[in-house]
Amino acid sequence: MQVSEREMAKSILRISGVDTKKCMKCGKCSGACPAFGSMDIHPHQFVSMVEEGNIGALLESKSLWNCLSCFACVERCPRNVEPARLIEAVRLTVIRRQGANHLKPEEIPGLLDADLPQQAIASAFRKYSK
Amino acid sequence: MPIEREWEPLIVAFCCNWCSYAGADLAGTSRLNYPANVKIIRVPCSCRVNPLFILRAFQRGADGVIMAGCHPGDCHYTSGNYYARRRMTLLFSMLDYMGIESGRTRVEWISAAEGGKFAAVMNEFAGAIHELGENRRLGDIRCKNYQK
Amino acid sequence: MQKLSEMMRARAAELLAQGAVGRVLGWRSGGLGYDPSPAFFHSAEQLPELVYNGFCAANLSKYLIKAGENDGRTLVFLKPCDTYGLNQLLSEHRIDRDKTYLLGVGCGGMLDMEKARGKGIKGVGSLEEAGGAVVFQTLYGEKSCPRSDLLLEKCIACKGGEHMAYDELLGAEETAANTGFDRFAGVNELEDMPAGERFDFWRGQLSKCIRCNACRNVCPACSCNQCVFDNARSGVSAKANADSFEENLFHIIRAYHVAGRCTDCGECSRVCPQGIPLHLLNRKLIKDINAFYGPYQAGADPDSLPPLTDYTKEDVEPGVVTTRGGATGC
Amino acid sequence: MQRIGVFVCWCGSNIAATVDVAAVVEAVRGEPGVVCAADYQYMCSEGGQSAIRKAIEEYGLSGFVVCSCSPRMHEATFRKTAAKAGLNPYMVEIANIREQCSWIHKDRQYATEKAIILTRAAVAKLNLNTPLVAGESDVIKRALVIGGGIAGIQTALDIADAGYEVDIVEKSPTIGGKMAMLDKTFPTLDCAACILTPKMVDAASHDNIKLYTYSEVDEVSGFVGNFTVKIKQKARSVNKDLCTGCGVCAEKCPSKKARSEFDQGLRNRGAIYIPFAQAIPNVPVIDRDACIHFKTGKCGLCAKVCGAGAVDFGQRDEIVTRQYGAIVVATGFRPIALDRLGEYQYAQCADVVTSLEFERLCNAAGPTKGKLVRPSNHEHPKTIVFVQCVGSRDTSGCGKEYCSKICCMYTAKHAMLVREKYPDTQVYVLYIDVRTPGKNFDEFYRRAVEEYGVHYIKGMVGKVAEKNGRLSVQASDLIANTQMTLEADMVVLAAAIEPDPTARSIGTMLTASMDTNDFFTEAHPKLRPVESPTAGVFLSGVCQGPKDIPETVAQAGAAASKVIGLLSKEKLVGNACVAGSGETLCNGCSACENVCPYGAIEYVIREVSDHGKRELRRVAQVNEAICQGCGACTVACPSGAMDLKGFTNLQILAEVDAICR
Repeated sequence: MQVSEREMAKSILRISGVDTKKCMKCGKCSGACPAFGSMDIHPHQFVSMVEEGNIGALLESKSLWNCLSCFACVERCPRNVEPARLIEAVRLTVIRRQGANHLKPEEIPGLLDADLPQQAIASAFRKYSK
Repeated sequence: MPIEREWEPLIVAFCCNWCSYAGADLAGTSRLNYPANVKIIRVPCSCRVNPLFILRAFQRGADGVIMAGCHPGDCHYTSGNYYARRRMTLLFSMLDYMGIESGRTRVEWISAAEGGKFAAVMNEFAGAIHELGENRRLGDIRCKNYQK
Repeated sequence: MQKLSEMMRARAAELLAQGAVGRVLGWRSGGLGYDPSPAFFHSAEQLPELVYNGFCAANLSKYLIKAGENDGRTLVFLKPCDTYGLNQLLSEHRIDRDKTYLLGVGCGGMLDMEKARGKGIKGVGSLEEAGGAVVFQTLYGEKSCPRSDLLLEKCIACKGGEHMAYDELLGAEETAANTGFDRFAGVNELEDMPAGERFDFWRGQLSKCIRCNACRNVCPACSCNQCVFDNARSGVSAKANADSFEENLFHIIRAYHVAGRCTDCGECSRVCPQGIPLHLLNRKLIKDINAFYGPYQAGADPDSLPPLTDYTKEDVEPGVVTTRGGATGC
Repeated sequence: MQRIGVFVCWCGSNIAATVDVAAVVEAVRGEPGVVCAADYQYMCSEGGQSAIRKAIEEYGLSGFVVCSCSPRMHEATFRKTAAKAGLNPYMVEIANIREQCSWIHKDRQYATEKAIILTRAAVAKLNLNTPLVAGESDVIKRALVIGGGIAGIQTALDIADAGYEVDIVEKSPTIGGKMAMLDKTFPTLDCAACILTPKMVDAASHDNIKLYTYSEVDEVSGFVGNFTVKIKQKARSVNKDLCTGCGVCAEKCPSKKARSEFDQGLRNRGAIYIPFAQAIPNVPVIDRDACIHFKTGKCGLCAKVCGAGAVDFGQRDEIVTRQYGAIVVATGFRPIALDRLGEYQYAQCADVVTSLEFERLCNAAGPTKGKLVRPSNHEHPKTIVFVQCVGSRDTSGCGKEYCSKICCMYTAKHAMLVREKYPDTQVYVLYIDVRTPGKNFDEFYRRAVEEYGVHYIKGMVGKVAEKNGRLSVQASDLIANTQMTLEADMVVLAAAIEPDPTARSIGTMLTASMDTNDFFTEAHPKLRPVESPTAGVFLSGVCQGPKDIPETVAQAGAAASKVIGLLSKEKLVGNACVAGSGETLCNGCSACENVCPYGAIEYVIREVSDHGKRELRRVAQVNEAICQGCGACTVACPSGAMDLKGFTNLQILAEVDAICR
């Protein structure tokens, strides 16, 4: 079933709990983002694109996978907009369409190495599991 | 000279002097019609409206009571309507709990510029009370002639 | 209980002897065991009549208003729930804290003689509380009943064993724990009824009212020098109900007058000779206040502002009554 | 029993066309108390009024009802009519049968019936009216200004020039406030000291102005026209009358470890010090926490070198009690603390400074003598990054929700000044929006961009980090949609401003309301912007909300004119419809006091005679000079002791009864 971009935007807002209208377009999220350079669509753009219902491009964006979920944008946002939650919600939308989990808890011990920060594991779970 | 006509509800409106009473005046100045059975009592502020006044109106045969005041934040006395809001919320909830139709009581915030809103609210409220019919649950038998 | 009574008498005698207090406010035995009543004791000689048992439900805090007219301090015994009423009176400046000596006493829950009568226990001459049971000596022989079967409504809805104010505690270990009872269950039940049934329920209950004013007189929040119902200039004065409206009016006004100040002590229902569940009116207001303005327990903190003398700019609108499904014309 | 006259106005055809006025007259004749009723074409005309006056005389009326237009229109007119005929003006009631009857109803029968009911209600109310007299009170012809910054100084000067005495209470050792710290002022770039210091001198030398510096307001009582204020004069440890202001003591003081408040901590000062060269009064003060003598009992060098013998270690705080007719709050502001905005590294890097610190660094009288250098190594900065909205417009809890209003303009000023003085220095301004509503403001900002080559970049800073002795500023550029890193020598933060922390306690003392940000609330946001809702308390400057110097001065003048208007009155006439408490009914519960928005109710212990029994009771007492007559207390009162004159419980109930009859 084809879902319109408007409806998708609504569901993304609902999943994330983000109120994009609070954004005052200061760009602090993108100013703080450590993965900015590897993104095609940047945190502040996520906010305005969801607000405008421009979801198609977001679903294709590689930023979904390059976001580190470090929450620097959430931490720095002066208006409590929480862009990372929005990115997460878009990512979930994509993952739910794809179906299966791509990372299972059983696989974790094998992947562990001493230099891997805990946050990266948590982040990977977020990205590759439903 | 009693007038022979169909039952009409009696509605008492408490209006604060600074906003809603002035809004009612503006409705008049703008010749905006609302039913004649709405009778206005002027009070300095919505916070002057004692729940007793509302109960008394029902006792004496009113079918609906509405209180109108300045919009929250615009009170001439800075905070009067905030107190009124709490008082009325609890009173209305209480009346509702006693089985009195909640539609018989209402609070509206109407500014001095909202003559149109005043007339619209009164029309709508009078219509709603008409639907509800006569107030039988909270009237004093001595005060009202229940014949219908 | 027996032991606690002795401790109370001893401590009262001590404080009277020291001159620390001028009088003692407690409960005097009535002779039947289940009828102690509030009383002042002025000397050690009178103290043997001081009792404390499962039938001392009466909250003594309101009597402190009268006691305050005398010189010196008054020793008062307060159960945990009584201290809420005391705090409320303190916050309304009805009592001078410096003229009171608060002796907090433990409480294992107070008992309802009506419930015992309901179990066929009649002709009681004396009684004794032993362990978890009450043993009645009746004209028809000895009868026993578990304490828990006789608890007053207000004790089933116990606020807990903590005293909100005291100078000294006695036997606080006697205190029963909160039962986890949902005190709003009765209110919820009524709210779920259709408006017409609700109206009939209240009409039925309130028409029993004989305007004896017991509910008003016992209420710690009803402490006006002159009650509006006794004041010809108030516009609502009336001695007896002339019709069904006045039955409603009296109780609506009374509940509303104590809104935000009622500690839910349940005394009104306890003393009503007609058995009208008046606490259901007060609890409705308490439930609304909690839901609309945040949890509030009158009397928990004497410095808190009662909800009706406070506001926030974001308060709910009165229309909430209708929008959450209020009564309709049916 | 009242003797009431009812006068029904036709208002030409405005009323008479829809309402049968003759029928109204007939219908109310038999109402209780009514002794005469008549109709007339225009009741408000001279003819109508004289008919009323004649009837008052002829029938010995004790009051009358006019059925006419809205009371908001002509109530005052008819009250004057009553007064002229020797009646109390409050023995008049109006039945509004035009705006609320004839103009809205078309059916003559309905309209007439309604007019009769409205008239009956007015008669029923009037039957319970009593003559009311508005209270009068004296006005003490002196004003108090709290705060000695530009707002306070300007207000005081304006009031003093009008011939009234003014006291200024300033908590720091000198007047001048924040403006004295500034270098230049936008948009004209005048030197702040050049325009402020003459005003400071004027204030000090004005015959009508008395300065209480290094002093605080300790207690306020009373009400409009008659406030009593206790002022605490903190011990300076220097005798003001003996000191010549030579400054030798400050020079010789061996303790040089205290942070200079005036220079924003960019320089240290002695324990005995004069805040700055043009300070007024030019008298030093000893900072007892820093002074060796006060800490160890030794030293005392300042006393030894003082030729005038002015140093007085034994001085104590003194309380002065003064009376005032009006009080002006001019408590000003300060920049917010930046500890919750860690990304800017303000606490860690010396070269990250606030704008106010930057003012001192540019100021010729500042710690660097006006030479702009990096605080870390005193080298000339090659690149400066200005960051706007630091903590402003922040709903996350790290800053303030509001716009601080002045930052856009002073940042443009700083940027421009740097470029003018040091053309080799690159200047970047990172902004969210540039807000320049003000005369010549936008032109000023554009000049910074177009003539001075300041780089304005729309985007915010993600983080600042120290790298190899320089600062790396990572920020977004929203127009280019890139993230960039600027290497800078200095970062200047436009920190949000907040009300001075003393404002809250002053607001409480004055019972003047404040918003959630601790800015004072005005009596009406549009029509009474310089008055507090508390009568006799006025607002000047940033204590009411962020504003720049021209606006502050304008508001200071407005507040002064309001004060002058008040002080010029011989007597204050209060509101006649005030609350009053029946002392035998009063329980002393404080409910009314809790809801009074004006602090007009206080509780007193008084002997009360209740049914022949005399006893001391705690009872409510309404100050009629403060009460505005809203009636909030009347409903809060559980016993019905509190009532409102002119709108009593019984009067309103009588109206209800008449309408529902």
